[in-house]
Amino acid sequence: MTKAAPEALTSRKLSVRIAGLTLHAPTMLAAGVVGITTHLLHRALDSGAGAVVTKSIGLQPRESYRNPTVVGVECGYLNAIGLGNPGVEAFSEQLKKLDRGLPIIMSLFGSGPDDFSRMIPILKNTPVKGFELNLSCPHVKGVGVEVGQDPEMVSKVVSLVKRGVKKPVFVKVSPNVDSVVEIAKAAESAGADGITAINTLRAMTIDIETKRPVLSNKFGGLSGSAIRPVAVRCVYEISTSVRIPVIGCGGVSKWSDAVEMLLAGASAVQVGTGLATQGYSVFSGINEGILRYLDEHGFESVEQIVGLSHSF
Amino acid sequence: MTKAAPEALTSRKLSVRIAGLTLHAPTMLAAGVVGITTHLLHRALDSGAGAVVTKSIGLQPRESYRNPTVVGVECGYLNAIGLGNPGVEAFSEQLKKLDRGLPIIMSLFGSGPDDFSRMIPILKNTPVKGFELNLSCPHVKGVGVEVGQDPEMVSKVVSLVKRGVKKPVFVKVSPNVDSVVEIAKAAESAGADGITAINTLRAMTIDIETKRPVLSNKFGGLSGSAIRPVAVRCVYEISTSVRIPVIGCGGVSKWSDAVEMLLAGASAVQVGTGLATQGYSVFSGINEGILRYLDEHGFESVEQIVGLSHSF
Amino acid sequence: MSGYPTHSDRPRIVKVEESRIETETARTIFFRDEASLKAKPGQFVMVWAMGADEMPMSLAAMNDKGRSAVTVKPWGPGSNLLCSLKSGDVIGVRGPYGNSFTPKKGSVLLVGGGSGVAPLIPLSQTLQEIGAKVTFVLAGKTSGDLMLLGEAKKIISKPPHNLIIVTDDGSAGVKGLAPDAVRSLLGKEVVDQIYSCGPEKMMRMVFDLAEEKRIPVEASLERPMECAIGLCGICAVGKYLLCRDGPILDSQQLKAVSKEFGSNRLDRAGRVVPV
Amino acid sequence: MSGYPTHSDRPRIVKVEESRIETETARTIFFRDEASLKAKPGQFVMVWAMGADEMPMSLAAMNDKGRSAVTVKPWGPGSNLLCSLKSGDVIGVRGPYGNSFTPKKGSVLLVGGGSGVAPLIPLSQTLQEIGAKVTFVLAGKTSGDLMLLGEAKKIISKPPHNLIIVTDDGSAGVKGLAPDAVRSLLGKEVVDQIYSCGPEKMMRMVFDLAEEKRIPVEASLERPMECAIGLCGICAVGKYLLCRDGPILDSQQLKAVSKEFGSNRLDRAGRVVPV
Ligand SMILES: Cc1cc2nc3c(=O)[nH]c(=O)nc-3n(C[C@H](O)[C@H](O)[C@H](O)COP(=O)(O)OP(=O)(O)OC[C@H]3O[C@@H](n4cnc5c(N)ncnc54)[C@H](O)[C@@H]3O)c2cc1C
Ligand SMILES: Cc1cc2nc3c(=O)[nH]c(=O)nc-3n(C[C@H](O)[C@H](O)[C@H](O)COP(=O)(O)OP(=O)(O)OC[C@H]3O[C@@H](n4cnc5c(N)ncnc54)[C@H](O)[C@@H]3O)c2cc1C
Ligand SMILES: Cc1cc2nc3c(=O)[nH]c(=O)nc-3n(C[C@H](O)[C@H](O)[C@H](O)COP(=O)(O)O)c2cc1C
Ligand SMILES: Cc1cc2nc3c(=O)[nH]c(=O)nc-3n(C[C@H](O)[C@H](O)[C@H](O)COP(=O)(O)O)c2cc1C
Ligand code: FES
Ligand code: FES
Repeated sequence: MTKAAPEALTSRKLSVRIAGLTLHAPTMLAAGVVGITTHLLHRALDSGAGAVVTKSIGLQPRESYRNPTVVGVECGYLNAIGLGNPGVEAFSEQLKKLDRGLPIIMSLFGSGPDDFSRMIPILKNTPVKGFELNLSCPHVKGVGVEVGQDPEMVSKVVSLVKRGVKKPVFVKVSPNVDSVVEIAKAAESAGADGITAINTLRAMTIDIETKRPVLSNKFGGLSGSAIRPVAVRCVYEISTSVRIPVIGCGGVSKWSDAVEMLLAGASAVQVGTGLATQGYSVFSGINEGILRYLDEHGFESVEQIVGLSHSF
Repeated sequence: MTKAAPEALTSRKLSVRIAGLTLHAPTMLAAGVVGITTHLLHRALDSGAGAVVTKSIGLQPRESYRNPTVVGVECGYLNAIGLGNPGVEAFSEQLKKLDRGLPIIMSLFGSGPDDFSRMIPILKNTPVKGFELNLSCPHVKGVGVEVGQDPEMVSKVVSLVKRGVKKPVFVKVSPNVDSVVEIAKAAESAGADGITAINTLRAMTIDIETKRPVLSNKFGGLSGSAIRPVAVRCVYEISTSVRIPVIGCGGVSKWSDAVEMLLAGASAVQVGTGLATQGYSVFSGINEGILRYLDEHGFESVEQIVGLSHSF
Repeated sequence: MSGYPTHSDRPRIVKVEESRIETETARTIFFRDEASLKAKPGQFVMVWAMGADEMPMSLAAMNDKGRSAVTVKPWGPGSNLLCSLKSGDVIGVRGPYGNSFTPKKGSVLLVGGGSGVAPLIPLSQTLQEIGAKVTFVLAGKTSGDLMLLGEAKKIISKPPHNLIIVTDDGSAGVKGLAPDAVRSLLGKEVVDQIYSCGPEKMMRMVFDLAEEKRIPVEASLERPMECAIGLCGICAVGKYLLCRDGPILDSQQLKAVSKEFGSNRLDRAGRVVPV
Repeated sequence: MSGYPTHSDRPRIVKVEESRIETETARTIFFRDEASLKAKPGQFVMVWAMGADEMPMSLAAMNDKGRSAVTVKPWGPGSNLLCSLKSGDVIGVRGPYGNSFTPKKGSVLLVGGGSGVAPLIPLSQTLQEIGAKVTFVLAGKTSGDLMLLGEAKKIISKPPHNLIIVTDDGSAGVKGLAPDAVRSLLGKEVVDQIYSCGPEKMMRMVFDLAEEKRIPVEASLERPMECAIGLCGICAVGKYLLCRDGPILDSQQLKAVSKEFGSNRLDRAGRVVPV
């Protein structure tokens, strides 16, 4: 925090503990959304995010797909950025320039246990608070959801990373599977410290004038308001099936969306597309709204409302 | 057709052949949406639908869940009606009162091969043009998607029904699976005459004032604009992987949505939620729009635009 | 409760401000809801009795000093729960849905029975405002079953307007059934329009009488409802969806559904059952 | 093409109405697009060259008799394709995006190089309309590389306005680099505001000169872009997202990103590379 924070940012009521980490607020920046430079990560923290997740980083540098990589649809966005990233080595170097205390979580992807094993030596010295494994990208062949649909593969990757790094490991799951609960349970058994639900839904849009798929990659991931009911369902199902904390992600852009996620069982929420529609003020807006809700409903802390819908 | 039809309804350009059936227009009523009485099915046909699918019918009569069974969300609706239906016997009797020539497709659900075997004797005498197997309902335990996620089960049910009835059989698939293509291929191999894609996405919403899941069943299916990009993707993936026709369903409420589906590879489209937002005029509106599009783009028939996006 | 945007087809949570005793078991429930303020006589809302059910209820008041109301007769879990609520309890409300009565000048007859009196209350007010001569037949089994009598008396307070109370057992007003009262009225007076809401068999009888005299009728029917927005089909009456094309059908529509009207409906399994 | 609703962040398909030759390879492409008509000087659109790429392009004209335009210099597949298009071909356009120049009265200096001249054309028009005294330095490598010269001459047609042409090789106007011209101008004249767009190293030199004299600068920067709506982060310049906070940065912001400005940027892998 570099600036004087408004009330919501400093209220103890908003503070949450997840997997051993203390966040001053339950609102996080989602993976892949602006988190590609230290400046941009820092700006999200300055804007009220309780933690930030980086862009997903792989073993090797990788260019994004040709544009169009993002396109608006009726109720959200499709993206097929293609996991462009500078590679784990370069990115870790960048992170070292930042203050060690910042609540930064590094997102990682890989095509299987091998990729992850080779990243581990570098990750050991990377000054982040934890890792999020992106086993759920719906538009890049051989990584992401193709890894994350297979409970055994999930289990292997998670145990491997857990053994290698001494920090909390979150597993980001996809709704593009037979059973998100089965995947979450596999991650839990393998030692994951938390589950992030959900990544985008595999989707597509076609321009009817030219008859072309709009995204250069044809397929992309659907994010935004459209997917919130799917995300809320996943959070509910997972949080009633595992003991580790769940971070809710998908279509959160207003405080009421965030409260819905918390009630569904999320210990914190991530914001992706909301950044496009609301700008950086999305974090403080949500934080302030949650605080108001807690006060109006007589709760002392945001942790008291996590999973309250389970009792019905 | 009981009334004089406007131009769009009678234009030969709109006519499509699917699995041996000729529809005067590529716009159909989706399963479960108002299609629970012969009067309502007839009204959809009178309003311009090229064919209508009934509510999903099971072996035994079954009451709907307690309300709320339907709730609006930001970009669509959730429903958990619960497959309420009068049972195959009573419903078949009702259908017998209708003109035999009408393009009615009967939707069926069941908990496995057994249920379907027991329905077949009754179905033999039911005056419909074909069947659609609902192997994709996301909110009723033991039927629907729990059957439709397992390629072997899909294969069994499809071969069984195909052997029993001498009419076209469509398989309705769910996006709540690892690979919709795998399921579609299993259906095709087992003899299905077409694939309907997609059913709703398993989803949930919580009222933040009372902290309650809104639907009495907690979980329901997300339909409407929110899911169109997922449906378009499934239609594209399936239609580039199987040889049987695909019927596109999910978030179609405007003519441009329908054209997008056709370009993605659908031979016809189904409209569900669009009926709530546009009323019965949704069918003629879409038909007229498609016709305008064909004229403006110099096509002689709707069949010419099916799958045109595949060439990019 | 802090405002946040909701879908128009999503329940809005409102406090019960008052639960007024109508009969031993029936209650009129008052609440504040922006959208209901703008409803028209005859429209209904879906009322969520949490944990039990969500049911269509005609608005008995749209804007009674900023409050709206529904009058509920207990039948099953949902309506029972509603009737047990106290001030401060919450319900969910979505809508208003459906069409509304067409107010006509001239000599009009309102026939309400049981909780069917509810939508006729705001209608009678509108009718008076536009200068109609209003005769209101308000029926119940016994004097203890008459609903919204106080409201009716307030509105139909002096000639030429006329409030006729009818009970099966004669414990209040005229003894007999509502259709009997209507028959005798139509023998004596010129009526330009009939509005009716109540038990469907009653409405059917009123409709048949009106047909003999060629008096146009608007009748508000009841059916099970699930979606209230034209999706589920369970509210079908012939080719009409009662939630969208209704709940009010006019004489021409009633004739078109003559086989169903007063005879049968769908149950929640889509089976045809007697009304 | 028949109108149907599209998301504001979805490409709208428009016909190329004219492709005007600017240099041997560069073209100005005219098209009709409702939303671009309302853009402000300095804003950009995302132009979809189908099958190749989608790229940010400053609007060189917002409303030239109902047409908008971008001036494109070919570099890679996307811009090459755009420059090869003929009338009747189609492109996709979304936006306009980003902030715009702040027009100031007084004595203003515009410094444009290469395709960076584009956004300065509509700006110079606005500046004249509000009564500024406009000096426009229009630079290119050789006389053949000068873009939008015709437009500039039309607007900057008489004193007190002044069009100064600069080429590296002196094949037209003053010989030298744009910053040289700016240095000599600032030595002679009072300038209240500088606007600049073009090669980043050029803009950096202009900025440094302006800083010495404490003249405020607005510079329009270029970065790779993917989303143009603040999602992907690839357009980062320091803590700014050029697609939303830019493309125009003012002196204070330029100082804040002094390390990056004129030095380095991210490539499409998010690696730091020289500009
Ligand atoms: C447009 C519309 C407006 C309505 N307005 C009102 C209103 O203002 N006030 C009101 O109290 N109700 C009204 N209803 C009826 C209401 O929606 C419910 O049907 C009723 O309250 C019973 O609901 P429940 O869930 O408690 O009972 P259920 O569980 O649905 O029913 C319990 C038992 O009671 C029987 N039953 C239910 N309703 C009736 C009835 N009307 N006549 C005879 N038997 C019945 C059922 O068949 C069942 O056997 C309206 C219905 C519609 C469609
Ligand atoms: C806000 C904004 C406005 C823009 N406005 C315009 C405009 O009006 N007209 C215009 O032509 N371009 C403009 N650009 C640049 C444009 O978006 C593209 O970057 C450029 O057209 C190259 O795209 P490409 O895909 O064809 O080439 P790429 O494949 O991206 O590049 C091919 C090669 O050329 C190099 N290259 C690309 N651009 C430059 C450059 N400017 N200077 C030096 N080397 C370069 C690349 O590094 C690469 O090596 C603008 C950019 C931004 C961010
Ligand atoms: C432009 C963009 C890029 C993304 N990149 C990543 C990524 O690199 N890794 C990842 O795990 N998720 C990525 N996501 C998914 C988001 O983190 C998030 O799971 C998803 O967008 C749903 O949340 P939202 O609706 O708030 O955007 C990306 C999403 C968007 C829109
Ligand atoms: C109220 C409602 C009931 C439905 N019932 C069924 C059903 O019985 N069988 C079935 O296969 N699909 C059923 N569906 C799914 C629809 O047929 C369709 O696949 C889905 O709604 C997506 O299309 P849409 O976005 O056009 O509504 C139902 C959908 C709704 C909204
Ligand atoms: S209540 Fe569902 S269609 Fe009327
Ligand atoms: S271009 Fe994506 S954030 Fe600016």
